[in-house]
Amino acid sequence: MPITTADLARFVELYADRLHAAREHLTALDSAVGDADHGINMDRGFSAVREVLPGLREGLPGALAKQVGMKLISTVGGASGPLYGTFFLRFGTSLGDAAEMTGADLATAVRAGLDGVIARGKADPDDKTMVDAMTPAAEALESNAASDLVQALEAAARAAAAGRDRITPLIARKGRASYLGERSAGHVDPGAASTTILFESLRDALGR
Amino acid sequence: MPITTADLARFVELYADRLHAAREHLTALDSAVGDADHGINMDRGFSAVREVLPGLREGLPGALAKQVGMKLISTVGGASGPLYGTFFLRFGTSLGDAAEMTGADLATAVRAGLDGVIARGKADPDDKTMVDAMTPAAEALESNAASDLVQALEAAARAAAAGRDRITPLIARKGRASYLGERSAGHVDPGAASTTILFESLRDALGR
Amino acid sequence: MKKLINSTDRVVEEALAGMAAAHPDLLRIEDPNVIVRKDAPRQGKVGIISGGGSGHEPMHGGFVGLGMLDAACAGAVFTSPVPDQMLAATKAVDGGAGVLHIVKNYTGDIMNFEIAAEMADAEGIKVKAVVMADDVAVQDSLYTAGRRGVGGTVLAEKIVGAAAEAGKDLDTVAALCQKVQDNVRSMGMALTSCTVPAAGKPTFEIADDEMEIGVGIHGEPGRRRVKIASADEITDMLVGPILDDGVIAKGDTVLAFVNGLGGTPLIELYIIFRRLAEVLEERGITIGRSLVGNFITSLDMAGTSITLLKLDDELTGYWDAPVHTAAMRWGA
Amino acid sequence: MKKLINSTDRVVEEALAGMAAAHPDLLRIEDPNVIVRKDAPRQGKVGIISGGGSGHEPMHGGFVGLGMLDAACAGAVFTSPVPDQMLAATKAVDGGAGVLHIVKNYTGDIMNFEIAAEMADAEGIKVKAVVMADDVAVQDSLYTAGRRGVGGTVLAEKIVGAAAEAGKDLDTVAALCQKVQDNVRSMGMALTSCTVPAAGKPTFEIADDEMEIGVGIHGEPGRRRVKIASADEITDMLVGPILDDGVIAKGDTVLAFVNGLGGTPLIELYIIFRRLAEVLEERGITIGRSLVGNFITSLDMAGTSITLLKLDDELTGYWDAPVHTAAMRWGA
Ligand SMILES: Nc1ncnc2c1ncn2[C@@H]1O[C@H](COP(=O)(O)OP(=O)(O)O)[C@@H](O)[C@H]1O
Ligand SMILES: Nc1ncnc2c1ncn2[C@@H]1O[C@H](COP(=O)(O)OP(=O)(O)O)[C@@H](O)[C@H]1O
Ligand SMILES: [Mg+2]
Ligand SMILES: [Mg+2]
Ligand SMILES: [Mg+2]
Ligand SMILES: [Mg+2]
Repeated sequence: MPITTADLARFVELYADRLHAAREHLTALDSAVGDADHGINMDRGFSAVREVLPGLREGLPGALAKQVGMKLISTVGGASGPLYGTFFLRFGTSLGDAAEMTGADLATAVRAGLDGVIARGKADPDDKTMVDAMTPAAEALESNAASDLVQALEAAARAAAAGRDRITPLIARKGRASYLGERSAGHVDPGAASTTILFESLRDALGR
Repeated sequence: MPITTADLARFVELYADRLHAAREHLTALDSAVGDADHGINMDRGFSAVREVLPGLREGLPGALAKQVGMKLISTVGGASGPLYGTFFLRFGTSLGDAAEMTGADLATAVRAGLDGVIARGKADPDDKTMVDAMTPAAEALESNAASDLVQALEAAARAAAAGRDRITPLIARKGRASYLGERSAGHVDPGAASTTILFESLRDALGR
Repeated sequence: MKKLINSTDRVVEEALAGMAAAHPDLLRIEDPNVIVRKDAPRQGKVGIISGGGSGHEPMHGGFVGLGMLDAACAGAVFTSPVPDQMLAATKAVDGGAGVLHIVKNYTGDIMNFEIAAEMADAEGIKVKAVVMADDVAVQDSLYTAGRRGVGGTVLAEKIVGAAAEAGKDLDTVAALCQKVQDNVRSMGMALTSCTVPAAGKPTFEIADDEMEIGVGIHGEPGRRRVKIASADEITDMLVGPILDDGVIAKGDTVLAFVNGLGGTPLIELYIIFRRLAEVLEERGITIGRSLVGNFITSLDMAGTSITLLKLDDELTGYWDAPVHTAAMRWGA
Repeated sequence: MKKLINSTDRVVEEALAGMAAAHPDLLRIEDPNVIVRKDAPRQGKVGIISGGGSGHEPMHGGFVGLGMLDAACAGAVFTSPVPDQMLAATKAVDGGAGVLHIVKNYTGDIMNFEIAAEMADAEGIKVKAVVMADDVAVQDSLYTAGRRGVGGTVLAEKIVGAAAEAGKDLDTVAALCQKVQDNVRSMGMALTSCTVPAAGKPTFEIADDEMEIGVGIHGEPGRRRVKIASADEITDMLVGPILDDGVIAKGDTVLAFVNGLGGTPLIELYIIFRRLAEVLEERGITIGRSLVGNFITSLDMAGTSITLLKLDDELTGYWDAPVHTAAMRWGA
């Protein structure tokens, strides 16, 4: 079953809900290694996204994703604004003018989004950022693209969470957490946590 | 037995010791109704007095009291500095050039000191200040002047304490506590407390 | 107690040494703890001095310099300076035209300045004193020590300093200081207590959901303890009594001064100013000049005070005149 | 959380409205949360803009005015502004001579300013960016996001603003900004945490007898958590790494800047300055200029930072040039 604009809108809405619910949790994670605003930032951005969402339901999925990205860039700020903004922007661009998308299109779009995040933030693998949750999720989607969408989305969500947990013992080398040096080891990366929620929302919104 | 310069010095020293010991207590009383410094102020002043005391033991009692008063004026500051300073200054002036003093001289000197405090601070009875502890003490010394010094000093110390306690329920009308209005009722006046310690020290130093 | 200090005994001395090191172009420190304008005494100029307990920085030492104070006396924390200090300051700045003492209305300050004035008089120096008492939180009645001198003092020192710099004589500057006092009203509030270094613990206990309205700058308890409110409500609680006092009315132009008590950041003071401007507009009062920042503080207390001064051309002119001190500077 | 605010959502907007009400002679507020110099754009003058998360007041909005910034972008508290703001600021101040972006080195600030510069470029405005990264608490290595921009930014904005005011072109002011960066080093410490309004509780827990050395201005944890020490020891812990960094050496003349983080009163900053002057004297370094006060804060955090800028005649001249902003003013 192809993925429609409505599906994408449902995903964005669910992600917005979950970010709102996780606001304190993400902020607490950022208190430990950063400046205590990641949950606030994401919630602010996705609250703004939620307001423009109704007007986007009628259009193309690519246009919706691009608008989400632009809204994030112009409302979030901080590190996560340009990064998630770029993710959605490139994700949308990758979809072009298609009216619907397949699981393979989704995998391609996520990869394009990830490439955008890397180009913007210049994080290497194991720098302990959202990239370390996004990369395994993108790979899981790609390697499951041929099979069932539900299964692919489940694999992506699990891979993101595994990525988040895998880097927890590492020392951060990008973003604010890097200022902590060795003291960053053992703390969950806030961006990896919000990326995990992204792929979990994608699974739960589309993977019925 | 007449009161000598040595006796007076012993009193001042004992008062200084007891103020030092009561530093926190007096400051806590001042926290409740003022600016949390009465114990600090008195201790600062009498620490300075203690340093000049050795040089005063050889002189006349009046000179000793006057030097104590001047030292207090130039080291205490706040309300209590000029008030206690004036007390000791006038006390000393009242003794003139006498080499020794009787119980009656002591009563006269305390009265002179009290008059100085009232002239300087313009407190009326029941304004809830040190004057309300000093006045009954002065009266007790006067009315017992003819009798035994030990008894007179005991009466003065008791009268000061009774004065301090009598005004505790009152609303302050002078000094910082007056800003509190009705909220000052029920709090011990810090200056009345330090005046009580003064007369207790006088009793314990001279009333053997 | 968490403070950047070395020893509770040396707080004032070391802060003054720091001032001397930071502002050698403006001031010098003389014994006992007197901050003197670098070029004092200036012949023929009325000397302006003030002073009070320490813990209110930048007041008063930060106001020593061109167009403001000639000297400031720094007492122990929250304790009026001693007469020796005011006498030393008076002598240090007397240029033959007499010296004005700007005294905040606290029992201790009044008495110590009085004794100093008697001493200066004995030495043949002409001294006048004006008492600042602008805090409307205190009822101006026979049953109190009278209103406290607070934020209005900062404005008085600036304005009077400009007049003295312009060569006005002692009677004129004293009258001008009284004019400021007659036209200025203030009120403050605290979210937290301050901690006097030597005391080592907060002056008062206050719950997480409470605030003290009408607090004094020494942590003296205020008019009432109430549940914490929004910035707008707090502003209203402060402006209300100031305007009710009757000095400032519809049609007037004011200098609006929002002051921080030491532990409150500037971002919050501007939130207060926003509402203040709104209220004044509603009441038909024009903001002619404004001042926002930490000028008369209470150690590390979190809180704010509002001061309004009714302006006329004379006061505005002196306010705008050049000033060059550590804490207030313009036109120079 | 005890703060003078109305709602955690409106902190920045209301503070800006307060600034506009307090300083109508200096600045105006434009959407989205951009503080613009009253008379911008000025034809032929290079525009100087900066910006960053709010919560560091007076930085940057308090530095908008003659001889300093032409505009400042106020992000959410501790969050880099969004590119729309930098673009709006850039357009508002462009007088045809190009615009300099002074960017503090934080991942978010860098990326958002980069996007804005791309957008401005697309609109045909010449933009250059200089990144301030003066915090020696962070090791300058490949394994971090690089040194943070802190107190040196304040000095850069003043100096670069003076050069732009004097008519220097974009390349010249950008090079001057880089020169400040190359010659300035800072380090800070905290006694307490700050509380982000929207978070509602302190960013970090810290015991009554502990302090954080090398803290960031967003409450980022520092180099190490140690037992609380005396003001002199703390000063030494900050100056040591600054001087060890090798930029400032015996024989140099510096601008010595002791900054408060928002919750620390001025009296304590002067105690720090006293020791700083002593250490510099011991090391054969001369204090040519000084600055003491709250200029780059971290909400209500108690603590201090020290910044030293190596001066030469050019930097000193621009430092001394007239400036008229809400928070820094002289000669005008
Ligand atoms: N250079 C980077 N590349 C990719 N992700 C990054 C980079 N820097 C930071 N991040 C991510 O951003 C998250 C922090 O976001 P947020 O707290 O919203 O921004 P800020 O650090 O500006 O306050 C980090 O947990 C990390 O996952
Ligand atoms: N006008 C006055 N006359 C007499 N005693 C006074 C007067 N005002 C204050 N006092 C006394 O001074 C005491 C406070 O002294 P202290 O705390 O040292 O000074 P300050 O109030 O300046 O901080 C009060 O408790 C009161 O007894
Ligand atoms: Mg963050
Ligand atoms: Mg007291
Ligand atoms: Mg006192
Ligand atoms: Mg942030």
